[in-house]
Amino acid sequence: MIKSNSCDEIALAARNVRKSFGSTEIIRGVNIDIRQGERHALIGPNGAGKSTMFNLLSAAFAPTSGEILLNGTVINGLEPAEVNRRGLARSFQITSIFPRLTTFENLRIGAFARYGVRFNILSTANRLRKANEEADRLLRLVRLERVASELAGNLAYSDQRALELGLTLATDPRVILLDEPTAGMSREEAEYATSLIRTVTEGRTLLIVEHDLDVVFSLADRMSVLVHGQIIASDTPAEVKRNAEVQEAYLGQEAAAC
Amino acid sequence: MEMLSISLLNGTIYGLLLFMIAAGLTLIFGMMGVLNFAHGAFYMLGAYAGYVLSARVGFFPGLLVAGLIVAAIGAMVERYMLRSVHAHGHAHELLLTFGLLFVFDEIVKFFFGYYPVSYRVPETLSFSVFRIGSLEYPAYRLFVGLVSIGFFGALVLILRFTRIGLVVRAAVHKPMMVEALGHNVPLVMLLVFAVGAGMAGLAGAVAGAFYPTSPAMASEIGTIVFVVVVVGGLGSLGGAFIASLMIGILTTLMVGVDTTLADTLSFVGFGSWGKDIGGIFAVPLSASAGTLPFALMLMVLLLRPAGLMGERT
Amino acid sequence: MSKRSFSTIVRMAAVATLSLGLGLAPSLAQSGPALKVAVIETLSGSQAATGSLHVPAAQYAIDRLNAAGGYNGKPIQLLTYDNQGTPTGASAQVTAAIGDGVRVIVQGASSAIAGQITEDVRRYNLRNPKQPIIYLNSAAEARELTGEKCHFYHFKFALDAEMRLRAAAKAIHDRKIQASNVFSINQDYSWGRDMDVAIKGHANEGGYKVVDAVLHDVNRIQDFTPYVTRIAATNADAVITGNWGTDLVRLMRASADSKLKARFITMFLDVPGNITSAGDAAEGHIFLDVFNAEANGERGIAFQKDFLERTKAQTLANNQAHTVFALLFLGEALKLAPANGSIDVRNIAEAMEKVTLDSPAGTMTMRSDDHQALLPIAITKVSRDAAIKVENSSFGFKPLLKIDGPDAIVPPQSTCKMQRPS
Amino acid sequence: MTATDLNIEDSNRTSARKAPGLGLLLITGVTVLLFTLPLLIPPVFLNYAIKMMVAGLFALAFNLLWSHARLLSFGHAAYYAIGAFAVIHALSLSERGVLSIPTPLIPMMGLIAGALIGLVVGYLATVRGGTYFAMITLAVGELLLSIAPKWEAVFGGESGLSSMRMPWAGLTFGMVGEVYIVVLIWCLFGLVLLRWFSATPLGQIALAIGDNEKRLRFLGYRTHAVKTVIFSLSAAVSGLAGGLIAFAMESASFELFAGANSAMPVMHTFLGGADVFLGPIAGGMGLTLFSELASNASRLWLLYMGVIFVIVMMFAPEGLAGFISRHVKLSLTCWRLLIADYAVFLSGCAGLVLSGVWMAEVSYRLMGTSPIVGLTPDGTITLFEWTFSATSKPLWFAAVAVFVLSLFGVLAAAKRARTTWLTIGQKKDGLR
Repeated sequence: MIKSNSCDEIALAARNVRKSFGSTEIIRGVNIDIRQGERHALIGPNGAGKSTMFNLLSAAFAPTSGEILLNGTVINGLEPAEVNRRGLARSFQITSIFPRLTTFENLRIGAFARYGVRFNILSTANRLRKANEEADRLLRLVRLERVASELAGNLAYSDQRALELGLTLATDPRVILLDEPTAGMSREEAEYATSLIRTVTEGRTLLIVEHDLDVVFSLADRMSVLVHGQIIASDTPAEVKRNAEVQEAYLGQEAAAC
Repeated sequence: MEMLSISLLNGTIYGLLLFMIAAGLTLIFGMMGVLNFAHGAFYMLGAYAGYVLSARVGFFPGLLVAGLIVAAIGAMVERYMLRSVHAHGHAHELLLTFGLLFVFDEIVKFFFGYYPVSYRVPETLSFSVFRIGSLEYPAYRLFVGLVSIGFFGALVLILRFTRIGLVVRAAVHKPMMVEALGHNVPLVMLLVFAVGAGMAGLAGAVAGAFYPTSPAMASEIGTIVFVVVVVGGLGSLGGAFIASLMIGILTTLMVGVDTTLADTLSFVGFGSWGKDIGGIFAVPLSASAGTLPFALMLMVLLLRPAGLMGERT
Repeated sequence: MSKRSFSTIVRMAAVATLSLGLGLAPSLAQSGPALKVAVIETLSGSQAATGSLHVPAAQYAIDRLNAAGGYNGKPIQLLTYDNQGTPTGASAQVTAAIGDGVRVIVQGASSAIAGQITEDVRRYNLRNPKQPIIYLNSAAEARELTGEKCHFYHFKFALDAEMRLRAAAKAIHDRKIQASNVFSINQDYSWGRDMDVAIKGHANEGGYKVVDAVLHDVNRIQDFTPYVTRIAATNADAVITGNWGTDLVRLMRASADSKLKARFITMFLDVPGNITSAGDAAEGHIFLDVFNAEANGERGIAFQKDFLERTKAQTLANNQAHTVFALLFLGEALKLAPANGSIDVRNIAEAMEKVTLDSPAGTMTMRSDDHQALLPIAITKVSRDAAIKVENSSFGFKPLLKIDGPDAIVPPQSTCKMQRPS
Repeated sequence: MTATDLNIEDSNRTSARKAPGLGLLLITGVTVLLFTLPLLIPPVFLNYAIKMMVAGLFALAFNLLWSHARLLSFGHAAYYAIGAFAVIHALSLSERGVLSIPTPLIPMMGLIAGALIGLVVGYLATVRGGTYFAMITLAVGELLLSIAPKWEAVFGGESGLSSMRMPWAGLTFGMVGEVYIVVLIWCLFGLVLLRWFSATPLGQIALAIGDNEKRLRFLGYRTHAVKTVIFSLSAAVSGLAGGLIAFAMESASFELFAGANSAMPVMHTFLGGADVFLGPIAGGMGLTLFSELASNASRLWLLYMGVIFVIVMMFAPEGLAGFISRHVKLSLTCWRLLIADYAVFLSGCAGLVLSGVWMAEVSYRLMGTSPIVGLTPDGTITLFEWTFSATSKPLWFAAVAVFVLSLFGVLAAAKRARTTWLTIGQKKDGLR
């Protein structure tokens, strides 16, 4: 892959990105830089366009105008599969796993992709040693060994979220996008998930969209605030907390809502 | 020129008949997400009901009652059969209707035998409206067209301007949401299914007097109506209307065209090659009037799967 | 109880049910070798309408043969098999029939199935030359059956497109039918194309001109009005069509609704339900096939009456008559090849070539070159004056002209290379 | 730890559904029985067995798409027919001496033709999913059905193409038994191929497509390509099935393209059970045998088949094989509590079938709508060698009584069994 030197430290970036659905413009000129190796959080009030932005960055949607850059290369309009092969993986807000496969098999699907055995019909899945070992490693990583042979559809919700995370990691991506990984979890579960995320994303670039500000502040190195389809601040959590505009537009409103 | 205009009229009226059957199918799909394979059977049941009733209560009341009877059958199918398999997914609903097509086919043969029955256009409508060349135009064809247009109008008015129409339109898009708002979605579904079946039944009663009423009706009309619904856009009433007319007119006009694919190839110098291969290349367009709809459907599915008027999903 | 005997019981029960249901009680309890005849027709599904007609017809003929003494001192047995409308189904039933000891197979409702059966019989006979099987093709008209697919044990009692058109051309030439500008409309597959070729080929002979010709998809056209418009545009005074089933009825209804002036010359108008659903539309149109009661005087009318009484059917369609004649023809061959305790099918097949059947439709013989029967043809008109009315309507088929077998037949096809058993 | 140890561990971690522990003995026994069948049963039944096996294989091939990728095809007749024609052409080439392939290998042509056409159609059809996919396959099927009769050079005329199996290696292939063995071997090959496929990475990926295609795309899979390959495999095995039928019948005609052949594997699969590996085979074999026996015994057999299908869809949506295996599994633990209910249920079903069939058959004769079956002049009927009056009041009363009682029995037994399940504390629901 050709990388331009100037963008070396930027893993994922949006350049003046706009996105409209029909006549409504949801994303109105967003610029965002996610640096290599940082944990970056994207926050914003309901309806600010977080999900749309997330889908744009993960190449699920093509922007109406502007560019999305992964390691300096434009990925607009590429197939999701292609973007994944270039080292970006995402999770889904609504748990998105393979319910008819076991936990182990779920993770192994990711491992197959990693070892390029997609069209292999000459040997059985159980004989592909590398993929099986990799799946084992992932299983331990997301701490799901105890439910390895359960069908994923029968897992408890928090286990399914952990599996979702495991799947996201399975292709060994350098850039990971997590969409509200702790949504619907109890406090304990969320704390557990946060620590899990911290461990597994060690040494990788992470962008996380999260509602739970406790999770965000404990996890993120830097954060961006999206309001009405525009980024109003992008800085360290401490700085963002101090930002008056953010206070007004987001935190204040959030507090009022509670 | 005369021939062209009469062809257009013929095509339009055939298209209108197709619409009457297709309207119910597309509404049911839009509402429930189910492709109803038994829809052609409702059309056939309507024709047989019309045949039995017209002899007893008179032709026009017979049509109406036939439609109502088929609507009642449709309601029972929805209430007691489809609803119970709903939980198992669309595939099972579709397969159930597929099985029902079999059952209805055989039931009709059970009661009426294998052969066409003598179901006729009433005296009051068997006159000619006008002449073109040596041909006279039967009034009944116009009647078929008028009934269909009447129904289209009524449907549009109901869907646009009544409360129930509003609920139906909303339920097509977001059934959960409508249910959450306190509307009785199952009841609406029942109604839509019954109305859809009833329309097919009425169409059958009207058309059965014109085309022969026989046990083969269901499967013959069934596939072509699928084509209409797909080309128009699954779930779109307006799309079905346009697609019906389009297919009606296209197939009618094609009958007069004797060009073959090989002829077309000869423009680029492959004419004799085309003739040598034979098969599809040597078939004149006029012989493909029955094939064309499927080619059209395939093209639409590949190029614009949402159909002419359907929304992209 | 073995599976085998279970199947036999099921089948026997079915046969017994069928025959008793028709009020004909054959004695089935047999111990010696009785000749077994199988009807393998489409008895279920969308094509059951035509296939089912053959069963009572075969039963009627077999009863007549048994009343005259049966064969080998035993009544001939009739077994019925449902080919489910597919060649695959027919093939399985041929094996089943052979397994049940059947030596003669009768079928005719579909050329596709006839193609399968005749080939199955041919191959079986090649592989089992000592115990051959006879196939009586009662009504399947495809020309390749007596062309490249012809073989010694296949006997065709059906007409074909060439024979039908030869008869029609003669009637037109003799001014029995008024037709100078002919429109040809046929189904777009081998049968319809044979018809199309024959219509064009006999134009000189009949002294008519083919003004336009069209082929259309089989059983897919709902509305024939566009075709009627096209016919009207050519000012044709006659339409010759090989259409059958709904394709025929719809075409005729559409032209009647538009008051098309042209006269239809049809091949399959007498199938039950056609006159009923065509209604007044049928009046004045032409129909031609082997048997017409009125054309054969007292004898023909008596035959039809007897048939209707015994089978309790409403009409005697020609495909049924073909089946009856094929089996009566077999009966004559059986007389020429008497069995002495054992049944020699090859003898019977050879005797078939020598038979002269004095049938209710006229004299019939078998051409030895390709085993096409020489069949008379009656050309009739749907009319209120007919002696016998059909299907409770006010119409019947009034004969215009009758052509004897030797005049109706066309030369054998050069593609037929029949190998006679040595 | 050795590689073997690892493998054992791995297979433990895959679901029970994949466990190969059905019992090697049982498989061997069935295989031996299948291969010795020609010595045990007459040719008629061998012929039925050929049709049954092919129907099972065809349903299994169809179900590859549904059970894995959740793609419902309504046009599988196309690949079946093309396989058949490929084999017929190959047979006649070898009959004319143009081509020298060992006769038993000729069905392979069906497999190849199916794979090729499947690759093309699959590429187009799998662009869409769900209903759209179903409609595309339907459209392709209908198109081929309209083209085939018009193209006599390739598909023969109305009476089709035919050929003859040539002797090879001392075998004549003229006996049903020899053909049966060839078909059996090819069917087992197809079976093993499909079973093997399920266990390969691609098989697993196919399953994942059926579960969640979108997710798979974000894992770096080009799912369209995967679906095309699965489609092609399904078409290949369907082509093999068609080829085997052509091989057995030694002919093929354009009627093979008919919609009924597309409906066949769908009905077989869902009647047998789509999510049980052997379900489609059970459905295919069972329904084929039923149609062979019933079609000669009753003129209402299609009605019965339709009713059976509707009932299964409504009350046993997992298919008969699925339904039965679930009940057997569940009741093994506590059969004492349930045996009475099961007995009532089953005898109730028998009562329903007997009285229902009796009433249907007798009324059909009373209707007089069939040209074949009717009443004798004195109004009697003979069913299975039992002659009685069609309008006999006591008989009708008895039939209605049996029907009503059986219905109550079935409903009551089902309800009781369900209560028993709940009290035992089974999570899954019982009799429905």
